[in-house]
Amino acid sequence: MTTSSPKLFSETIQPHSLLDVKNLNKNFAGFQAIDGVNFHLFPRERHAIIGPNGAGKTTFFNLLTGHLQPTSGQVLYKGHSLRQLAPHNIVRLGLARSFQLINIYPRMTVFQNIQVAVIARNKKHFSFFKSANSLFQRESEELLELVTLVEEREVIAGELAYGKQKQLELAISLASNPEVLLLDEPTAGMSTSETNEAISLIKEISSARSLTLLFTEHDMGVVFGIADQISVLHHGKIVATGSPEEVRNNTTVKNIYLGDGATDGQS
Amino acid sequence: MRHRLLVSLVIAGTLLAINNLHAEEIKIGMLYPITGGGAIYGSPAQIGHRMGVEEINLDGGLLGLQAISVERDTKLNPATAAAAAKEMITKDGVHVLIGGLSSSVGLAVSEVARQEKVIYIATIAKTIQMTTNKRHNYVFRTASHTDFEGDAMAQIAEKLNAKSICDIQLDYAYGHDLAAGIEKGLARHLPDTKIVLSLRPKLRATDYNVFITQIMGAGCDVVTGGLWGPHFVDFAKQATPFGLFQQIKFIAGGEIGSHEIASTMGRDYPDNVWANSYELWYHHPNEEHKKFHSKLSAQLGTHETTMWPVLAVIGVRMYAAAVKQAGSLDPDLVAEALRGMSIDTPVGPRTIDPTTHQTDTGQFWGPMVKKEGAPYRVMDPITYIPALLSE
Amino acid sequence: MTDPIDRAGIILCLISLATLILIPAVGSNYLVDVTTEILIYSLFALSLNVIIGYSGNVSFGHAAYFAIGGYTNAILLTTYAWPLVASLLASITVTMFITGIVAYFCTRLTDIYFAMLTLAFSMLVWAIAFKWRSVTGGDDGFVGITIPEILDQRINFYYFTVLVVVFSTWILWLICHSAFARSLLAVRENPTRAGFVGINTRLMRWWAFVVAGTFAGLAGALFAMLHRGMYVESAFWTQSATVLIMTLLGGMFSFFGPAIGAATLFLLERITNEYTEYWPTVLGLILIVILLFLPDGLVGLVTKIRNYWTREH
Amino acid sequence: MEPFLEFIRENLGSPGLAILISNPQFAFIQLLNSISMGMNYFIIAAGLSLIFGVLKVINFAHGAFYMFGAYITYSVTELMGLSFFWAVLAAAIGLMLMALIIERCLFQFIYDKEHLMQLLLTFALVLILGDLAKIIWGTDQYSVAYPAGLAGATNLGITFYPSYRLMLCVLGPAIFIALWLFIERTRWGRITKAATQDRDMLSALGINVPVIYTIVFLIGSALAGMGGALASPFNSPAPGMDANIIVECFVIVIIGGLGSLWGTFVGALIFGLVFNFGSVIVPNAQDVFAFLLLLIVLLIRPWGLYGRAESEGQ
Repeated sequence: MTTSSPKLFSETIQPHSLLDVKNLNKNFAGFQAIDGVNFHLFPRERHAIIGPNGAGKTTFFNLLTGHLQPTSGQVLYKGHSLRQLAPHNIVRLGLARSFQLINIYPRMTVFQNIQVAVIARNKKHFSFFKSANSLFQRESEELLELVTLVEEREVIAGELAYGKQKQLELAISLASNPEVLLLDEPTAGMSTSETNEAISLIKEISSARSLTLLFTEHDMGVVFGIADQISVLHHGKIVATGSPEEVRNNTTVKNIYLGDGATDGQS
Repeated sequence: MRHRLLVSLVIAGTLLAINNLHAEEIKIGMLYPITGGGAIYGSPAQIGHRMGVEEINLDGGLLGLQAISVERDTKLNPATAAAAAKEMITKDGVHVLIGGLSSSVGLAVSEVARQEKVIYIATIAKTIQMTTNKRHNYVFRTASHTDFEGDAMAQIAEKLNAKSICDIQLDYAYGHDLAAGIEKGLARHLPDTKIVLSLRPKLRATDYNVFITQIMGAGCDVVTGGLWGPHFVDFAKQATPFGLFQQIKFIAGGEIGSHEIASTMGRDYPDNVWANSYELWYHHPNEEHKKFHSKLSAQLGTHETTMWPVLAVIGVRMYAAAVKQAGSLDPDLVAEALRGMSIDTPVGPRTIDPTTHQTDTGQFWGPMVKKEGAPYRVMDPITYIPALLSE
Repeated sequence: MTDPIDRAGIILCLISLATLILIPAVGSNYLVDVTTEILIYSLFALSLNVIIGYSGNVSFGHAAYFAIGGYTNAILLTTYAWPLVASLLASITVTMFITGIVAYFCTRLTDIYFAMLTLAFSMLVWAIAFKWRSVTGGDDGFVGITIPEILDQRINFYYFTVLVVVFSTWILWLICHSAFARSLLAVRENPTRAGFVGINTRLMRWWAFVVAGTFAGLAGALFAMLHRGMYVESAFWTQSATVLIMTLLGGMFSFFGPAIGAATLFLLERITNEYTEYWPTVLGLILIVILLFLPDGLVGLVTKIRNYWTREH
Repeated sequence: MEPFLEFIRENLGSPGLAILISNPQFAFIQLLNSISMGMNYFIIAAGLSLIFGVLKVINFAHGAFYMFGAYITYSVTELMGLSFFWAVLAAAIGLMLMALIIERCLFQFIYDKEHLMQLLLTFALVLILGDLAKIIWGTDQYSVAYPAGLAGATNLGITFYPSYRLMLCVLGPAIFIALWLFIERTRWGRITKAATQDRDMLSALGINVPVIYTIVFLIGSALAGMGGALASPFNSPAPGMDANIIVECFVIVIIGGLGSLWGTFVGALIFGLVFNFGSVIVPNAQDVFAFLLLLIVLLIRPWGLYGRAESEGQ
């Protein structure tokens, strides 16, 4: 499945990497949230970013997708800088994301939620006279099938159960047909059974669609269930990168989660 | 959804159409602002309008028919007034439109009158356009107009021996027209006197300090102004501490001599103001005025009465007299009768010019002075300046 | 926001259309005048709803575009004696162009700041109409618009208005049920998410603004012709507030809601004015009732009642 | 193009600018005019700004409150014969009572609604209060006398200037400092300030947020009433005076930055300066100043001079 396996603490840019982060910094009014991060994402990886609460995972994520602008440093996708690029242009390049908090269109139906994303990918959102109702029906329904929401097709999205809303959001992200999918805490707030379903769903989809996956997660079960690469973020720095096995045995990581770092995580 | 509304509309419309078939009354349409800022004038005018209609009925009606008043609020908005005028014509079937306060409302109603071929008598709007380039067969005016007013102001400036004049006018139609009227008047009466400063505060301005200080620095000995109603009150209250009225004489158009301004301001009314009014409750130019005043004062419940009702009454009377003479309600015949129509009013005789459709409405002018026993200033001596553009 | 094109809907539309065509047969000039004016206000309110209902931004200055359309038409027809079709097309184009410029700045902002900037722009339009006396007639108004002789007839003008408004409504209906509108709704519901599925949210809002302004301009052009005059008050912010209330009263979450609101408010005002001078209070109370109890307007109320009814029986 | 050029020519060019440059005394008087006008507006707009800051409601009815303040002053001084000082107090207290009723009966139900809803609810209030004033005071205009001792002018050495307006130049900053001290130095003030930033946090801390809303609304309304009372000697109470002032107050609050007291103070001063010096230089463009100012500020700084952006990244 996975292709190359980079070395620990790699500083060199691999020619075939999809996403390269170079010396990234983000400062919030004196607080250094991201501190000189270098990071590379390779095609068809399933890469997890872990770290205690407040380590900067969500900030890092928002910087990758242009939702926040970095204080300094670069985010390159296939060699293109993402700096100052609006979200819709980033998506056009093949990078899609989900959000930690549910981010759907609550007053539209499940079908419409997905359809909008399909419309946008096909650049039909400036078609003023093309009736929306029958547009991209088959494609949207395929996505519904993929995330098992066929029965909820006409339900108002805001009325769905929590887990199903997360599934819906995944479908919305997939609808842009991305090469790289970024998921921010994909199972946050889910029950155990929902989480298990989500893990198998994500795995299934990413292999079926040959997706490159980057996700943050605090649930280690999920991380080790999905990821084939793991990076550990601590105090805004990446302290370790490697296969699940390597990370599990890394002493720094052990210290962070078991030693001093544990108290840090509470703050 | 939509069709239900329309169906009910159709039913309502049918009923109204049937209603209008037998006209047993003469419907006198009234258009004054009775809400918002214009209500200061519109509400008293409404009382006068009703008095006028009542007079007709006490007189035994017109052509054997009783008169009723159909009233609408213009909200000082020309589009609202035009729609209301149209509605009164097509729904209520009014035979005449009377009223109109601002220039734009007057012109808008006049336009409806032209389209619908219904008589419109403008009782308050002074814009010169109505009886010049926008005149048509059915529009008549009993109000004064800005050329008359400006000419009267120039005559007073002549009497005061003005050397240089500052002109302050509100920055809208009436102000611009009056400024032009004053200029024309000065050319006739004081060809050597120049307007050294022209100021244009905005309509409904609240702060005049910037203009007051400019007037005081300009070195003029007379100010001409068309700041009506609250504008003058605010201007005067703000100018008094600067001592403006001690240095400079103020010729105030816009009916600043009327009772309501004088009584509102009471002891704050400034010195050296020469002002005008259509009517003064304490000045009886004829016997009829005494009767009119006692009737109005009974109506209002106060001995002192405002000027606006008489304007409305004159409009209604003018129409009644024309109908009587024409012996018909046909607007063309009534319009024919109105051309050159002459009536007596509580403020003297009034005649409509057959070609311009403008009534020879002059105004009372005079200095506003303190008088023994009066709680506020009165005009004394009172001079009636007739509506004549002397050559 | 869905208006399924079911059979009942089609029948309703046909009945409305038939009623509109038959109205002059009643023989009441008043009815014809009122319906003409209601149609114009309906188009005005429908246009506003493209911004409010579909893009989720509240414009407090929509009257400006109404006035621009009205004045352009008035000036071209009267001062320059253009033929009607050319003048109408030019009015639409001019409004579209100016709206496009204003929208460029306004769409940078959202929420209350957006509302205030639209208000500021509209008052600037008002001020220009007010001050530019030689062209617009200033606050005397642009009175005495010449319109083609054939439209001088009340009935003919009525049918002309029906034609223009029904056609415009049809176009608006298409736009509001298009892929564009669906994406626009996504922007209203969740601009962040919409951005991350590849929608340029600001450009979408810009288009919504331009569409809304353009049709408001057309409504204004008709208004000027109906009254044979155009007045600065039509650009004042209170006019924007009135059309906003119309939209809200009918219901901003349905396509035809604003038109129903326009008709209702217009008739209510006419009727109330005959009985009392306290129309402002009546309007205020209506507003309070909508805001506190009928957030989806009259259309929402009808839906609620229908749901209640079907549940009971 | 020709008519447009003519339009520009008609409206530009006046002797005012020359006088302004050549006559420092004249310029100084215009400065005083600007400050006293700005301070009058500040007292009214401060209430509007305070209410927005905490309640996030743009109160259209603020102008109506101002009008009621002026009318009450008339009733208290001219009809009841009490002194001007008591009238100002009565206006402030009267408006507090009115605000209490409005807040309890209406406002409290719409705090969680969208801004549009709140804006329109206050617009409904404008309509109703306008009619209410008409029922109580009729459609006449009234004149309120200057308070004893402030009717004349004061010698400032360089020039004489109306004493009442000078008093406003002092009172405005005094009210600003009082409000500032209240917000920065008292417990209630700090809670109020916190409420402008995070309401949920406050209720989580066990603070009774609705009570704060009520209090802020009362203080804001009292300021409007006081503003109306203080303006009444030179702005005669009359129907429609609410509409004359409210849009200008909006402009001031927005250019200063919504919810920022300092911004409102600066905004009021800028407005006074632009209005007065603008009127000297372009004597017939008074209608345009307020909106032009608003437009320019919003185009350069979309959230006003001292306002904060709604959120990053939007």
